[in-house]
Parts: sequence; structure tokens; C-alpha cells
Amino acid sequence: MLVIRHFEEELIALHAEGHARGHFHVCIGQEATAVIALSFAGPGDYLFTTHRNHGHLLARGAEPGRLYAEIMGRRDGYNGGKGGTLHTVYPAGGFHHTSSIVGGIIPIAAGTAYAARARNTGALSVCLFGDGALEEGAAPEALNIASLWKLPVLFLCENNGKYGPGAASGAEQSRTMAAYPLTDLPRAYKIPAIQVDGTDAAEVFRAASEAVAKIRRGEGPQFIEAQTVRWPGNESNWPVAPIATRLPLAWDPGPVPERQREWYRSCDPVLLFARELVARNVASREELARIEEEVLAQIDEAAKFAIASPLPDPAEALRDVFAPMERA
Amino acid sequence: MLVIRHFEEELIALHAEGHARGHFHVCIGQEATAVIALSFAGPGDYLFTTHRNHGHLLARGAEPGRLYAEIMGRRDGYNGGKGGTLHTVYPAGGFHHTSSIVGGIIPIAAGTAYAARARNTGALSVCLFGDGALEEGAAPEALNIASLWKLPVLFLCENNGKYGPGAASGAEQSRTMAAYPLTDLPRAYKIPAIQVDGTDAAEVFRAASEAVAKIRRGEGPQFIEAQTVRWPGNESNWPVAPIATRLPLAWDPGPVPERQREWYRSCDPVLLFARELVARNVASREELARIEEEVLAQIDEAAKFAIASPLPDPAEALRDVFAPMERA
Amino acid sequence: MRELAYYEAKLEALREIIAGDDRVHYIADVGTGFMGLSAQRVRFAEIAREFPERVIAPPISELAFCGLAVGAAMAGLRPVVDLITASFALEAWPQIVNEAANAFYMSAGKTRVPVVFHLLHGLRGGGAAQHSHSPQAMLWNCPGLEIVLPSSPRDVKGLLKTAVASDNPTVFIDHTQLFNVMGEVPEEDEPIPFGKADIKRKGADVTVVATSLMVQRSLAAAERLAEEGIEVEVVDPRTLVPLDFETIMASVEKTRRVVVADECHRSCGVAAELLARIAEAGYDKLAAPIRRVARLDVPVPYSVPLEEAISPTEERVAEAIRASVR
Amino acid sequence: MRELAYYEAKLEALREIIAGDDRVHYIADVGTGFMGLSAQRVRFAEIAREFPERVIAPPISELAFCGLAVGAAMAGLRPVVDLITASFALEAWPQIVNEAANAFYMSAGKTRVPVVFHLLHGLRGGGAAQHSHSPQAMLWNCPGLEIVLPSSPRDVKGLLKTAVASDNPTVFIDHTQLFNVMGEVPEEDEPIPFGKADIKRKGADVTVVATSLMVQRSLAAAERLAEEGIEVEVVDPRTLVPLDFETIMASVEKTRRVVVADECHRSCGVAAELLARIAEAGYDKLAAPIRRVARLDVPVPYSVPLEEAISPTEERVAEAIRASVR
Ligand SMILES: Cc1ncc(C[n+]2csc(CCOP(=O)(O)OP(=O)(O)O)c2C)c(N)n1
Ligand SMILES: Cc1ncc(C[n+]2csc(CCOP(=O)(O)OP(=O)(O)O)c2C)c(N)n1
Ligand SMILES: [Mg+2]
Ligand SMILES: [Mg+2]
Repeated sequence: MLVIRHFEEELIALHAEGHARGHFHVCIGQEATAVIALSFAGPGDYLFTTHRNHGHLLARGAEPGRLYAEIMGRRDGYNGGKGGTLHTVYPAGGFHHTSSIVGGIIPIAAGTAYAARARNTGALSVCLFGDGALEEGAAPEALNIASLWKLPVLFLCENNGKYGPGAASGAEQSRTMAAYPLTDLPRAYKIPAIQVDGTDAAEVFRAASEAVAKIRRGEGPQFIEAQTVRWPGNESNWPVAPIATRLPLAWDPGPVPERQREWYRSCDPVLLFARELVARNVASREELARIEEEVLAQIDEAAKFAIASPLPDPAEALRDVFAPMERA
Repeated sequence: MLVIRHFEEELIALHAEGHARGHFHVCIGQEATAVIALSFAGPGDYLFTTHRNHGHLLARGAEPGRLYAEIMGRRDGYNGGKGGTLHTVYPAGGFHHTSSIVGGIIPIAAGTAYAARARNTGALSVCLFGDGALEEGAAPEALNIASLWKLPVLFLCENNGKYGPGAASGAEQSRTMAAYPLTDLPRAYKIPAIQVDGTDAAEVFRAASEAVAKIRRGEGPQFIEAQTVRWPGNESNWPVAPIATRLPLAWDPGPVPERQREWYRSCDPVLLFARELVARNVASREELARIEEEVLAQIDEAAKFAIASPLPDPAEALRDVFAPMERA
Repeated sequence: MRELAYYEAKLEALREIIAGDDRVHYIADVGTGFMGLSAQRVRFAEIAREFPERVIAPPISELAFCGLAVGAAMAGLRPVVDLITASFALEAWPQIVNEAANAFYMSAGKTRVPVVFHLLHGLRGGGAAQHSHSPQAMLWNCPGLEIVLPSSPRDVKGLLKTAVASDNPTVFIDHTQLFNVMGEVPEEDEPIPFGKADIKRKGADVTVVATSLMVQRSLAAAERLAEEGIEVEVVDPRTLVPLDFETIMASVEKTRRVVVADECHRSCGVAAELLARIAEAGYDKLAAPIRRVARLDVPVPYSVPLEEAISPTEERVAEAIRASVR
Repeated sequence: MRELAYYEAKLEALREIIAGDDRVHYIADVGTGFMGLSAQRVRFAEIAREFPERVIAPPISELAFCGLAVGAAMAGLRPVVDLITASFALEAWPQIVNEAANAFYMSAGKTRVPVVFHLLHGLRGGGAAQHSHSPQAMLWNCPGLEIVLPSSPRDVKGLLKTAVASDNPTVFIDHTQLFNVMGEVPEEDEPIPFGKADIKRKGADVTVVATSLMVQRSLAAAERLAEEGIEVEVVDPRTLVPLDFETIMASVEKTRRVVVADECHRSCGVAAELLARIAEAGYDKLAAPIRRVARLDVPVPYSVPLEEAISPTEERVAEAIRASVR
């Protein structure tokens, strides 16, 4: 989680300095879901993510330096600069295709699950998407097929739609989704669905481990809605980091605006987890501070690596349009 | 109902004789739904139908002769032969656009409802579609918007998916729809939804009048699923009339196969209605026979009219691509 | 060599493909899949019954079942997914155009998508505006897709085999009006390579570059014109992507007169691209303007004489050929 | 005449249109609608706040909200529906291509669909494969749609007015890279008629037919080439459907040398159609082969030098012009 947080915060800075272009999306506030839920995926499983993918890839072991390089369009990026922030693909971590089209991956994840079952590999698909994806017709179409064919796929919806810290939680309305709570939709298609607090690592752990076990037992698709509050820096289209995260903020937020303070107190999964670790005596504040130093150093090095990575050769643009023909 | 039935049966014969081409779909078995439900639509309302539209248009007063002419691609067809069976448009009856694309009209019907409300005309939309349309993503997308924006639209789903007479009725499964009963889907989007027996005129009457009243009171969209059993002649892609309908079959089916007999007994809305009328002393068998003679004569004349109608001038093909510019 | 009807060759190919490779799954409505509304549709249903585990009927959800096939292809299967009427491919546009076509490139060659999309295109007689699309031009504007347009029994068999063997997303675009064409088909397996045009008829006076059903119409027109003393060469690219432009230009340089014939709507259609390429490369090699025979730029009407009025008929191909030697 | 930035003219047009006609409803995400991710997006949000009843934010359901706009147009409104990034129009393809485009024709002229689809197309810098589409070529292959491509402040204002006034489904295709272009815009209302090409620069040596952002690139190339002694005429069709082919051919006949410049992918792109028409009509009027500048036929890469490598840049336009006078 800490790697993701510092990766994203540094990215905002790098972007502001002109090292990357285009629009991009950060996972701040959603770290717990990715890290915990993806820990249950095995090496042969198929994972899919969206425009908001950095945290998911990092949770599966992507190197921060190569990920930065991709986001900056450099030669050492995971896709040599062809994909970019919106489409980074990292097969070693199970990510074979990343779509920036809202809802685009949902049918595809059902497809890899279909193949895994047909080939009897025991693999499953994990499909990570935002609450908005359920508004696209691709989602109900794919939920229907996954349910009918009992496909081994975990639909993991990161609902960051709770606008801003302090908004009433619970069964509030959505202005863009009548099927609310969102779990009503998969349930209509007879897919078991639960809601969890996406900032609570323990809750995510229980829900994900149970869902994955059910899928591996052949019980068909499962749906988890992980709820998080929208991070204050992510309310415009261009994320702006209000203050850089440091773990000591978990205990002393310092002189910050009330919104930010409330976010630290009850929504920030990184700080919540840190407090939990200390409260349970798993780690001391000093140990955590030391770990954070290491992470910051790692991120710093990653950024340097990416900045130093050369731009790709323009001739590369014409390669990889088609795979050479397979000869039987 | 009788007009629709005899229209469709005659159409099957005309098609077999080569008077029409392409594939087509008949409303046999579904007459009660259209005739009764559409009786609540007013003159300014917006009605939408699909590839299976003949009965709907006739229920709203379309002339059988001009409808045949359209289906045969003649000059006197409602759309001069440009639309054909799949796309006949009949604005005088409220049908401004008919789509043969499964699910195509559902968002459009939400749109006319949106406009009616914005313009404060008091009109509503009625959207008639088959059970299969709910499998298209366009349907849940449009249900969602209609619900969120409380649009004045009646979704009327003709579920003819109960395969063949004798199939177990009730809460059986669908091989293509996990959200079954179908009303689970609109309900997930918080649209009130009920199921009715689509062959029972009285049941359709009650449901439709209530739904239309609610919509006119501003309560937002309503959903009715009218269930019918698939007519035995309509199980292939090309309808084949097993035996021509005559009302006396209501009392004496004659020497027909058991399947057909069972359909007459419990599924055929025309015969069910005829028996009901006689049982309640609304009409005698003789009166009904006389009416049927008139209808048969009308259909016969309509067919002759269409056959006599000239083919359109080929130059017509290039007209009506664009409307001339409106000048303010 | 034995003669087969086009539909027989097509069915034979599918049966061999499914029987020969466990990875092939066919996703289609069993009633109308593969053979459309043709008289031969029951023959596909037989194949479906023979391989019930691998011929799968989906809900009416083109977008999702195409996406499913894309995913299945990424995970080791070789799915063939059937849109049946090409117009229904429009429903799956985001998956075909924005996912399947881009996945290999965006991943810098890491993720292969060996999926085949099967479509029945064109003016089929009474399909009207919403069931008569020929989307190959739109698809040619979308790099990353292989586009196959068979026109003979031999080709439909050999090209279908290659399509399934290909590691790339391939759009296989067929035409029901071809189903009764007769032709030689070898007994032995003969996959036909992509990117190899076929000269369907030799002739010295005019080159007709035609695709799909227009190949057959052009051959018929050529027969007629032979009686008028005009010798027509008919070149069938067979695949638009990859395109064998060399074979086309070799014929153009020989005849110096060109007609392009294709069934898409005229503007930005396949004929437009073929014409553009030949005009670019053939500027000083042509003895007459290139002529284009295509569907007129109006939605497709239902009625017989109206549909005829906008169709690229045999007669219109013949007329264009005559004009180009005049 | 006063000078305005393109984005100012565009915003002014929208405000006047919404204020002037109750029937206009604008369906769009308020955060990124109309102005995309440009710096001026807050200005659209201001308009949205001014007309809260008629600027409406839908769910992320392009297919349904485009269909909703089509229906609303049938029932007496004049909706403008915003796909924002043109790539998202692919999601709504069935409603745009198979419903909106066909409704008037299938009804034999009974049902009008005065809807405007607003799209931001093209290579925007880092949009990569899934956010950089220029779908105008695909749409030109679909009769029944009017297609508008503004390129100057005056045009964006006048064409948007005409688009909303038109009784036909109109695709209004804009480009964020034009937003900072400066130009004269009259104070008084000046709707610009469809089907009237505009000669953006006069010149005797070479005709460049260019659309959208390529007009500005071609003008810049023309300035450079003037220094080299080459006088370039830049013709901007402004609308593809209807197309003012007469003005194009008049210029071609004058200069006898032609470059077509458009941002679609090359194969079956807008440049292909323009080239094809000019080649058909201009066979004996040309002094050099027609040259085409377009996006190369590969998916769009993300990285700066890769994107540049496939783009129809000013430099490439200049190179094509030089080649055609050489
Ligand atoms: C088909 C499509 N429509 C619109 C967009 C523009 N878009 C990018 S992100 C986004 C919001 C998505 O919301 P959600 O799925 O909840 O993801 P979040 O960004 O909240 O993580 C939108 C509308 C898109 N990428 N694709
Ligand atoms: C988008 C699309 N996909 C497929 C078809 C082919 N098709 C025509 S009718 C039909 C069945 C529709 O079922 P349903 O909506 O229940 O209507 P019914 O024919 O049963 O009245 C199908 C799949 C189509 N017309 N449009
Ligand atoms: Mg969200
Ligand atoms: Mg049905």
C-alpha cells in the first residue's frame, strides 16, 4: 500500500514537472482493495484493470521504475511506451490487457474465465473496475453470460463514488445509477454479491478469500463491491496532491483543512492500516517510519530510472500491429 | 385480434406464393397484448415496436392493405416500400420509428418520453419488445436512465419465450437470461414491474390501464411482462401455418395433433377470447362467425389491393436520404 | 478435381477445423449461425449437435459475447464468434474496433488475440436498411484487424482454415448469395495464405479488382463482354488486410484500364481505397480513368426495384468496363 | 472584425443556441463535455449552471443516451448529445449508424431526427490507441448522416448553429488542438451553410484539400512553402456530407496538382475518398499524382516520438506539396 501511495504522489509531481503527458488517474484511497484482494490470485490467473490501474499492477509486483517509464512513454516501460498510463499491460503479473474504455474489460474477463474452464486449468479471472462501469451495457450483458455459464470470475467493483469525506454513507442514492446499492444488479442476474468497506484491509481480506474459494470450488461468478470515499485530491479530472502522505500523519495530521483531516481520520486506507498495525503491536511507529523511508528511496530511484530511460525509436511505431502467422 | 390473426395467416400464404421476400415475423399468439395494451395510448403518444410489428400497427388502426403493400414493397405501402416488414412506420398510429435491431428502440422510447416531459405535452411512450431484447445492453442502460429521470414510458415486454405448448409454466429457467423472472431486471433499477398472462385479455387490460394511469400521474416508468407461449407455427425462422384459424376451432378443434390441440385449448388468445365472449353471453357463436366472415373478406380485399399496387419507381431509391433544411 | 458448392466447402472447412483442434470454440445462435437464413442452415445445426461442448449459443448480447471471445482468445482458445448478419457487428463495435484490434499493439506484442469474427454482409434481397451492412470498409479503417472476403468454394475453405490458424483478430466476411456457386475444391487440406490475390480470370484489356460477391458478378460480366470482344482480367484480393497490391498493380500495368467493384457504400468504401491506391501508384500507367462500382450512398431500401437501383449489379460492372475501353 | 479564440467562438455559439431555442437540450458530462480536457472546460460548466434544466448529465451509457437523444429529436426537441472523446462514439455505434442515419429514409421521409452528435476527434497527444479515434471516415461510409468538421473560429460558430438548425442527424466533429487558433468572427449571427467549401488560402501552384486540424497544419505548411516560392491553395470542405465537390474541382483544375490531408487512418479514410473523387473527375486534368497525407495504418501509440511517427504533421504536408511540384 505504501508503495502505491508514494508511487502515485510522486507521479503527480512528475506529471506537473512535464515528465508525462495526457490525462491519468491515481489509486490513492483505494490501495487496500487492490493489495489485499489480488493477494488471492495465483500465477496462472487472469487479471484485468482499467484507466485506474497503477495500484493494481504494483500490487502484483510490477516494478515502479518500469511502470513510471511506461507512463512517461519511455523505452523501458512495460510496453515500450505503446500503451501508456491508460493501457499498461503486465503479463508477468497476470495483466494481459488493460482497457481505458469504461466497461471494456468486463466481457473480456468473462472470456478468459471461459477459456480457463474449457482448458481445465483451474485458473480464474479477476476483473477490477469502477462503479461507473456498471452503467455501460457491456457490464449487465457480461454479468448475464457469466452467471448463465457459471464462469470462474471475480467481479471486483471499486466504488469510489461516495463523494468526499463526510458524505453520509450507507444506502445513499447515486445520480447515475438506479440499481443502488450496486449489488442489486449482479443479484438480479443471480450472482452472489457483497459490499465491503474498501478501506478496511481485514474486511477486504475476508470477502476476497471467501469469494475466491467459492469460485475455485466451481460455484460460478462472485461479485464484491469495495466502497471507498473519493480522495480529496481526485475530484477534478487532474489529480492534485493536497499534501504528501507520511505515516506520522496517522497520529498527528498537523494543521490541515477539516476535509483533509476527516479523510485522514476515517477514509485513508494507508493511515488506517498503519494505526491498526501499531495498535495491535505488529509494528512500532519507528519501524513503520523506517519502512516508509525505504519506500520513498525506492520510488525516488524508480523515478530517476524512468527519467533516464531513453525515448523509443520512432521506427518502433510501425511494429507490433500484427503477430507473425503461427505455423501449425 | 381477429384482424391480426387473419392478416398474419394470409401473409404466410402470400409469402409462400412469392408476393413478399426477405424474412418476416408474425404476431400469432400475441394478439391480446397488443390490442388491449395499446388501447390505452392516446393520439399524441409515442409507440415503438420491433421486427414483430404487424399486430401492433393493426391494433392502432393501420389499414391491412397498405401494410401488406409495405410488406410486399409496393408503392402504396406506408413507407413506399422503403421500410418493409421489419421497419414499417405509421405515424398516424403513433409509430414514428420501428427498428429490427433487437433492443434498438428501447433508448429511443426513453427519448420521446424525455421530450414529451420537457415539452410538457402529457404524452407518454409505449415501448413494445420481446424477451430477447433484455439481453442487449441497450435495455439495462435505458432502464437505468428512465428510472433515474422518472421518464413517462411504459416498457411492455412480450415474453414469447415459453417454448411450445405443454412446457412447464411458472418460474422456469431461461437458457439465455439469468435475470429470470424477467421482472427482476427492471426491479433492480427500481422500476415497478409485473407479470401478466399475455393471452388473457382481462389481465392485460387491468395491468396496462393501471400502469398507464401511474405514468400519467408522474410516477415514472412502469414495466409489464406479458407472457405468451410460442405459437407452434413459429418455431423455425420461417413461420408455417399449421392450420388456418377459424373461430369454430374454439369449440371443436377437429382432428389435429395433440400439440396443436393443446395450443388451441390453453394458449391461443383469439380462441380463448372467443370462448369467453360466448360464455359470458356477450356474443353468440353465430355472431362471431359473421364477424369472422367480414374480417376474412377485408383481409382478402387488402391482399388484392396490395398485389395490385404498383412497384415503386426506381428513382425513388435516391429520395428521402436527407430532409431539406429547416429555415428558422 | 472434385466440384463442390460453396456452402458445402464452407461447411466442410468448419467441420474439419472444429474436429481438428480442441481449442476451437464456435459461439453462435445455432438456428441461423454460420449459414444465416439460407436453406443450408440445418447443416450447421448438425455440426453443432456433433460438438455440443464447443458450439455454444449465447444470449443476444453481441457486445459481450464478442468480448468473451476476445478474452477466450487471449487465454489460449481459438474462438470463432458469429455475428451472423454483418449489421449486428455494429453492436459489438467497441470490442472489435477498440479492444480486439488494439490489444496486440498496446501490449507491444505481448498479448495475442487469435479470434475470428464471422459476418454475413451485403445486399441479400429484402434485408433493408438495418440488415444489409457491408462493414469491411469501416473495418479497413481500423488497423489491427485482418479482413478476409472469400468468393469461391476453394477460397472459402482455404481462407477459413487460415483465419482460424492466424494469431491475429480476423474478420471473416462472407455473403449468403455466394452459397450456391460451384467450383473446384481439392480433397487435400489447402489453407490459402493471407495477402495473396487470386487472378480469377485472365484478360488483356481491362482489370477488374473485385471482392466477395462482386467477384462472381465481375466474372459473369466478363463472360458477356468477351462476346463483345473485350477481354477482362478479374483480380480478387481475397484479403484486404494484408493486401497483395503487387498482384493488383501487375495486372493494372498490363491492361492500363481499371474498374474497382465492391458492395460497400461508395463514400469511403473498399472501392474508394482500392481506387486511391491504384491512382497513387498508377498515375502515369493508366490509359483511362479508374471507374468505381459500388453501392450508392443511400440507406438500403426494402423493395425489389429500389434495392436494385442502388446495387452494384453485373450490368453496372459491365457498363463500367465498357466505358473504360471506350 | 473582432478576433476571437476558437474556443471562445465555440462557447459563444453554444450559449446563443441554448439561450435562443427552448428545444435545445445538451446531454453531456459537465466536467469534460463540449470542451473535453482542455483548459476551457470550466467555461462549459458555467453554461451548464446557467441552464440546469437543459444541460443534463447522463450515466456512462453512450448507447442509451445517444438513443435517448434520437428519440427526443423525433419528438420535437433539438438535442445535442456529447460523446466527448470521439472514441466513445464507438459505444453508441448502433444508435448513430443504424437508427439515427436510417430513420428518415426507412420512414420514407416521415420521421425527422434533428439530433447533433458532438465528438472530439484525433491525435490529441497521449490519447493512445483507445482515445484517439477519428471516426469521420467510418461515418462517411454511412449515408444519412451530415458530417461537419470545423477548422476556424468563424466556422465553428457558424457551423454549430447550422448543425442545430438542421433537420437531419448531424455529426459535429471537433478537435481540441484547434481551441487556441485565433480568427475573425463577426458580431452578428452568421450560420454557415452546409455544403459550401471555403478557400482558406489562395494559391496557383498546388491545391491542398484538408479537413479539421489539417486545415491549420496545411496553412502553416503553405506559409513555409511560400518562402520556397510555392503558392498553395488550401480548400476546406467544412462539411463532408454534403460535400461541395465543385469548389474542390475548380481549384484542382486551376492548379492541376493536389494533396489531400486528413487525420483518419489512411485506408478507407477521408483522404482516400477525396483522392478517389478527384482522381475520377480529374483524370485528364492533373499534372502530377494526387498525394495523400493521413495517419499511418497502425493503432495509436502513447509515447511522443511514436505518436509523432504516425501523425500527418505539418512537415509531412509540406513534403507532399513539394513532391507534387517537383
Ligand atoms: C466508454 C467510455 N466512456 C467514457 C469514458 C470517460 N471516462 C474515463 S474515466 C470515467 C469515469 C469512470 O468511473 P468509474 O468506472 O467509477 O471509475 P473511477 O474513475 O471512478 O475509478 C469516464 C466516464 C471512457 N473512458 N470510456
Ligand atoms: C442486434 C440484433 N441481434 C440479432 C438479431 C437477430 N434476431 C432477430 S429476431 C431475434 C430474436 C428476438 O427475440 P425476442 O426479442 O424475444 O423477440 P421475438 O422474436 O421472440 O418476438 C434475433 C436474435 C437482431 N435482429 N438484432
Ligand atoms: Mg468510480
Ligand atoms: Mg421472444
